[in-house]
Amino acid sequence: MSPSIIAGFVGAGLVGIGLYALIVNPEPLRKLLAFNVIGNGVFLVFGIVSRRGAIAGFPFDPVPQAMVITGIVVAFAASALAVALMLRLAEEAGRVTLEADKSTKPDEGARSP
Amino acid sequence: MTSAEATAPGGALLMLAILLPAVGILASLALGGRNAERIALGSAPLSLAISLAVVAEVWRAGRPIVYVVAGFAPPLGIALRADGISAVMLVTSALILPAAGLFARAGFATPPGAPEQRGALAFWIMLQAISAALAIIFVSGDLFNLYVALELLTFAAVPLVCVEGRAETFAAALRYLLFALFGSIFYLLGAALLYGAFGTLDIALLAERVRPLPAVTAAAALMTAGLLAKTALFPLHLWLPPAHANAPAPASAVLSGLVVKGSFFLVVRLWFYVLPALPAIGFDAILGALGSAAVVFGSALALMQPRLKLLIAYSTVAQIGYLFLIFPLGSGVHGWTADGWNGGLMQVLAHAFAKAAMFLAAGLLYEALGHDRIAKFSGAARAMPTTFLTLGLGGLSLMGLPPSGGFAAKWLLLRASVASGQWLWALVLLVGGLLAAGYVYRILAPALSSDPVALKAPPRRTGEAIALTLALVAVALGFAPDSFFQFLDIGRPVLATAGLQ
Amino acid sequence: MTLFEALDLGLAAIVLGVAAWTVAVREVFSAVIGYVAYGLLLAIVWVRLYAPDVALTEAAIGGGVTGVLLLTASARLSRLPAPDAAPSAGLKIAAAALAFLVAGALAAAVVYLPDPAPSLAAAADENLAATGLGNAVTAVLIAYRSFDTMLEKVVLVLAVVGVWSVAPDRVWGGAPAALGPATPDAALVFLARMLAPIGLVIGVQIFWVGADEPGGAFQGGAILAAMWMIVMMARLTEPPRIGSGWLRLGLIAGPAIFLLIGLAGPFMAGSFLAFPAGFAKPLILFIEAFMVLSIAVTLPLLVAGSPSREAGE
Amino acid sequence: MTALGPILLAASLGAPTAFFVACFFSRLRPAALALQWLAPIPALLAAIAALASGPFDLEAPALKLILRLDLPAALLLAVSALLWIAVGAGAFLDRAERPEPRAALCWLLTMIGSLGVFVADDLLSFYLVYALVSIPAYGMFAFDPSPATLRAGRVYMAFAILGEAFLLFAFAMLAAGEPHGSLRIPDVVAALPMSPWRDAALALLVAGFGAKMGLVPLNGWMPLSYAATPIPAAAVLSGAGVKAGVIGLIRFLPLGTPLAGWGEGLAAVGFATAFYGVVVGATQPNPKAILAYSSVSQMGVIAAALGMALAAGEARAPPLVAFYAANHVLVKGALFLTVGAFAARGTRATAWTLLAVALALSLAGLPFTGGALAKAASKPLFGSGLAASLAAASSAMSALLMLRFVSRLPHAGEYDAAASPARLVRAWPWTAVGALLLPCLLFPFVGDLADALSLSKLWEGLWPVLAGGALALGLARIADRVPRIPPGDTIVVGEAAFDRLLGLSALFERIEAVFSRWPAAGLALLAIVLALVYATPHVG
Repeated sequence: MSPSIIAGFVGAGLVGIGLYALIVNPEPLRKLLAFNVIGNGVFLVFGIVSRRGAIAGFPFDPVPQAMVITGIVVAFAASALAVALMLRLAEEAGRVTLEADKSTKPDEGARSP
Repeated sequence: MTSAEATAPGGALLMLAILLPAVGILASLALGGRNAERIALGSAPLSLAISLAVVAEVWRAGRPIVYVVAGFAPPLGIALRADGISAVMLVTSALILPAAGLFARAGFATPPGAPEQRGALAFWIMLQAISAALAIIFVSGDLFNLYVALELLTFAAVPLVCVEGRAETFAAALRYLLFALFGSIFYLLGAALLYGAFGTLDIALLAERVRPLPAVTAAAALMTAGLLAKTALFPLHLWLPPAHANAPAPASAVLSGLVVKGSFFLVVRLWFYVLPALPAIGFDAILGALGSAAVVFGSALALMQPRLKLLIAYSTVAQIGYLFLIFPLGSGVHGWTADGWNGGLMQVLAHAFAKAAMFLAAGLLYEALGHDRIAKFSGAARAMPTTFLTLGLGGLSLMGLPPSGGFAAKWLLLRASVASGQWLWALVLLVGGLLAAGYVYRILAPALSSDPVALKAPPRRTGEAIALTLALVAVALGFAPDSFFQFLDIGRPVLATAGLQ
Repeated sequence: MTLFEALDLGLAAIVLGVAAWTVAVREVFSAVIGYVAYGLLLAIVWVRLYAPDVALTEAAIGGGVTGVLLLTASARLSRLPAPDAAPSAGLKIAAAALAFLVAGALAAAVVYLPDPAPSLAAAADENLAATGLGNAVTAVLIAYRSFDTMLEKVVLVLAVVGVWSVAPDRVWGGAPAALGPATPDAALVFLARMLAPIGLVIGVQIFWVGADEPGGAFQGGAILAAMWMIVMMARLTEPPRIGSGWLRLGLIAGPAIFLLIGLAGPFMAGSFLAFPAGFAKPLILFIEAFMVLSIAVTLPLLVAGSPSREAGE
Repeated sequence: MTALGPILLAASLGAPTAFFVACFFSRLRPAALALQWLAPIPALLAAIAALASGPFDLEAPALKLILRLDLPAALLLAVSALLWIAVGAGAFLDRAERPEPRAALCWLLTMIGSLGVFVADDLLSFYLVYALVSIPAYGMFAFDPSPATLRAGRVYMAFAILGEAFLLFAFAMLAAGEPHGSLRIPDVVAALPMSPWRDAALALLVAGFGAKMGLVPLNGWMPLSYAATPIPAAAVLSGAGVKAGVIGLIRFLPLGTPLAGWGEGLAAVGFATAFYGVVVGATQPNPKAILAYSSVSQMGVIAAALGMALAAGEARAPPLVAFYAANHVLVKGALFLTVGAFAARGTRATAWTLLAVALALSLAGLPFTGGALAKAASKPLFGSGLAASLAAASSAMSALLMLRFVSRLPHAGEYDAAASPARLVRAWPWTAVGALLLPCLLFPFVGDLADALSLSKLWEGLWPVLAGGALALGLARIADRVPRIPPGDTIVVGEAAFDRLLGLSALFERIEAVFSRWPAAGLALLAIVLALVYATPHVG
């Protein structure tokens, strides 16, 4: 088995593990973690694609690798934004949950521009 | 189209449409304070001029105009392409965004001499970011570039939801962000597979190279599902009602009118432009069925909402459903395909303007009455006739009554479904219209009664004028001439498909 | 089975195992620790895939900066009550089944990718000379697909504004909370004093060699960012006020210079973001220098989060 | 005339539209409202021109508008325009009694639609003006917050929207069935008998226009709405507005081609409606409700006539039916004004009562009234068999119902919304006389006046009236034992069904409760991925 096939299974496995966690873990921070695990799996798929694109004198295709680097940065930015929202929600509401309750509806007393 | 494709005259306009708001974002942050608002509103006329120039160029050329970025043509580099639908969507966004911006001046203005304000800076920067992201989505020819644009759109949209800083807005924003990330990671995974199979992510090159492979199947499914999550197609709509109903009115107008159309636009790009070579009967049926479920379910829930903004938000869930009828009714090469295609796109435009107008009107009502409980609207129409006229005209389009863009869309879709013998979609269109009439009636009927009403504040004249103008555009779309639909057809890859069959 | 294959298989098993543990472990804090370890393991996988640039990025971001971000978050959130009941067993089984099927479809799609694999390696190599660079990944990032990179930098700026924008109104213009405890560990302080100057040098070096060797603006910037974060965690310095004009200039410098030079492109080289022949490499290094600066400023700010202290404090 | 006609045609829609637009400018608004009764004058002139010089049409491709005025349409347009002018002048000239601005705007929109349906000649224009005559009419009566009015408004709107939906579906089929892509009504109707969607389209057309005409079982909204509508609005809606359904059937039924089954079916529905309207109407105490049921009944007669024509492939039917309907425009409009006049005066002056009786019996075909001419015009369509007997019987029943109406007139003032502007009350005798005599001017366009006035024809017209009179005497004796059927009759069933439909809301709320939770939405997303993988073809 070549490293790229192995990495393919690792990528698919990480996506599977992450999807499972993203669905069943109720805590938003754990969901974020799961999102990052899926992201890593996806990046590995790019990595395999890059490795498969090797030609004589060039052990990898640089384009997918560049995409991964961009992807990692974007994923980090997403994580930072999500963490900021969670911390602020915790501060305001005393708990962090994704399940809607009746309070997630506009009503009198709310400010409007 | 080949890899030797070169920049067309006027192609630089596409780049400008993207760079103008991008420069605006950076300048707004660096200069801070009132400047963000000045830059956002000051650049709006330029943005509109650029998009109109794109329309003129595409019309003149009669085919898509291309711009090769950085001098490296695809597959190595990135090309921008604007066809009929890109140009029209650019103009739509260049009209609705400044309208929301002008409307928002009441809530997000920084007084002269005052220190920089959080909500204001965030709002004006995010508004420009949405402009940039949508411009890329409408013209980019590269699927990975589009991924970055999708994320840009999400990162701009999410802070708008919670810019008012209430606990429930943070919850809504977090829900929105996490589900949108769920969707975009699927999109990215699909892009990886497509690159692995064909060595490019350029839309035109992929269209030439695509052939049925396991990777293509998986990529198509993953990318579509991811985009559906971002478009909030039933049953993936959990994030939309809280986010759109909790955002401030001008933000809701942009989110409901434009932002969900961004990801829908990419589903259209994917299936009509990247993968037209795939026979997609079952796929069309699935999207049509989900869209139909969305129409019925969203409308029914809109009928039950006690508050106006939630009603309008669920109406968006329903109206998104209509958009997906473009897949069973607008694909393939048949006598009715053009009707289905035109109808679907007309629905995109009509809903964009009608829904933006309605959310702005809802904001005006909220300001004047201090609440948005429909049951307590009695008599309000006499105190705020313009606002209710706006709601009525927007509602006209949602119901699909003439004269309105909504009617034109419904008529075309209905004709396509009758001519193609796909009765189910016709039934959905009619039932959806009846349910929409029901929820529009619910808003207007009590308000029109002669009960006395006390306003907390007089309605803002400029705000009313902006909302009404948007509603009038939705109505005017009903008079779109045939040449408008010919323009939409520029660059539509139907001939390529015809050659294959 | 060769030794390498055995090692690869072992590495794969460990990565998957750590990922599964991260997902399954009860405490959030442990999960985050697991995630950091897993990020470092992934870096090794990337090395095995002949992707040293990605490995560097993954180690710096996946293991490093994201780790700090999640650790701080978990510490602050752990005091809260558990939000929702765990889902039912039926739901877990359904989720596991669907996730397994999706992963299976993905694996099949990857295994059955067409042979010979398409590649842009040759095209990237051919055009390398025109850019004056030796590292093809850097060439993709800064020349062939520079548009992506520029957008990505705008995304970072936007994320910073987004993170700031969730702050309460009254602290607008103020600084984020301190990154470390009031009395930081003496060892950490020592480490920060020792490491920071060395890291500074390494970061600049990685950026500089990135033109030809593995590395580049992002990796270099990320190392500088890590140094600043360590210094802040040791309370040798505090997070800056977000209202500061210098800070904002630093944030936008990279994308702004990139944009400005890009805008000059049509006049000098016939296209936005294109470089005139012969001047490509100096221009690229010029842009990258500012990008290093912006990345070094942006990443710590994203980790530090929203302002929480009023401007006067 | 050839040049003038199209200009008048354009002005017949343009003038009311201009008045409507003027209402949005505060400086023009008072004048526009006070003078809006002048708006239908171009339509009236256009109709006269068409009657005098034959049909003409107008195409405005920029507006996607095709207009055409032929004989049947001209007959209906002339009398409708007259009604709008007469009632509008009475209602709007006095500042004090003028409807409030919102209602006045709705009045103008309805007027545009009401006049427009007679001239629109392509599917989309027709649909637009049809929507205008149906939907804004809501605003002519339903702004009053009383529960009865609100209910009437709800029911009216439900029927209007349902009718629109039926028609939209039918129009889509008509358009799809036309091989050359034309949207002109004559083209699509000519292609209808060959269309694969013929039966579905015809069913939807009859249902859509039938809802407007109050054909059984879609009749319930009419009595409810008219009982709640102020007199001037009721006069124009029942007189002119309802004819949108009639012109719809005239235009859209493929009358030249015999369609077995369809003609007989429509005739059966028509006769059933004709008798049903009388029977239920006779139990009503409110004179306005009686008039509403009389409209139901009369529209039934029209449907029956069209049904017979359809069965026989009778292409001459449109002008004859249009004349019958035109008479109804004038008489029914005048009868509603009668209610207002009697409610205001409460008078027993014999001359007034006699005039009211003559007007009422015109609907039953009383000799020397327009009604007699209407019967004469429709007679050839019913032939001489069962249908002719049924038509005669329906005349007798109409006489019964109208006498019942006259007997309830003195109580008109006891019911809500029976007041009429003073000007309309003062002018009532003239409008009544006009309604009785005007049809004589129009009859020469569809038949021979001398023949219609022959002795045998007079007797044919008289005996049903006498028979109806006798029945009315009989009914008067048992009047207190007649069961009271609530106005709107079948609507109660419809409302109950609607309430049951609302039970579905619980189901939708349950669905929402499921999918608004994260795990369900997440699973749905994965399921969609797998479904799409399954549905998209792979390796060929």
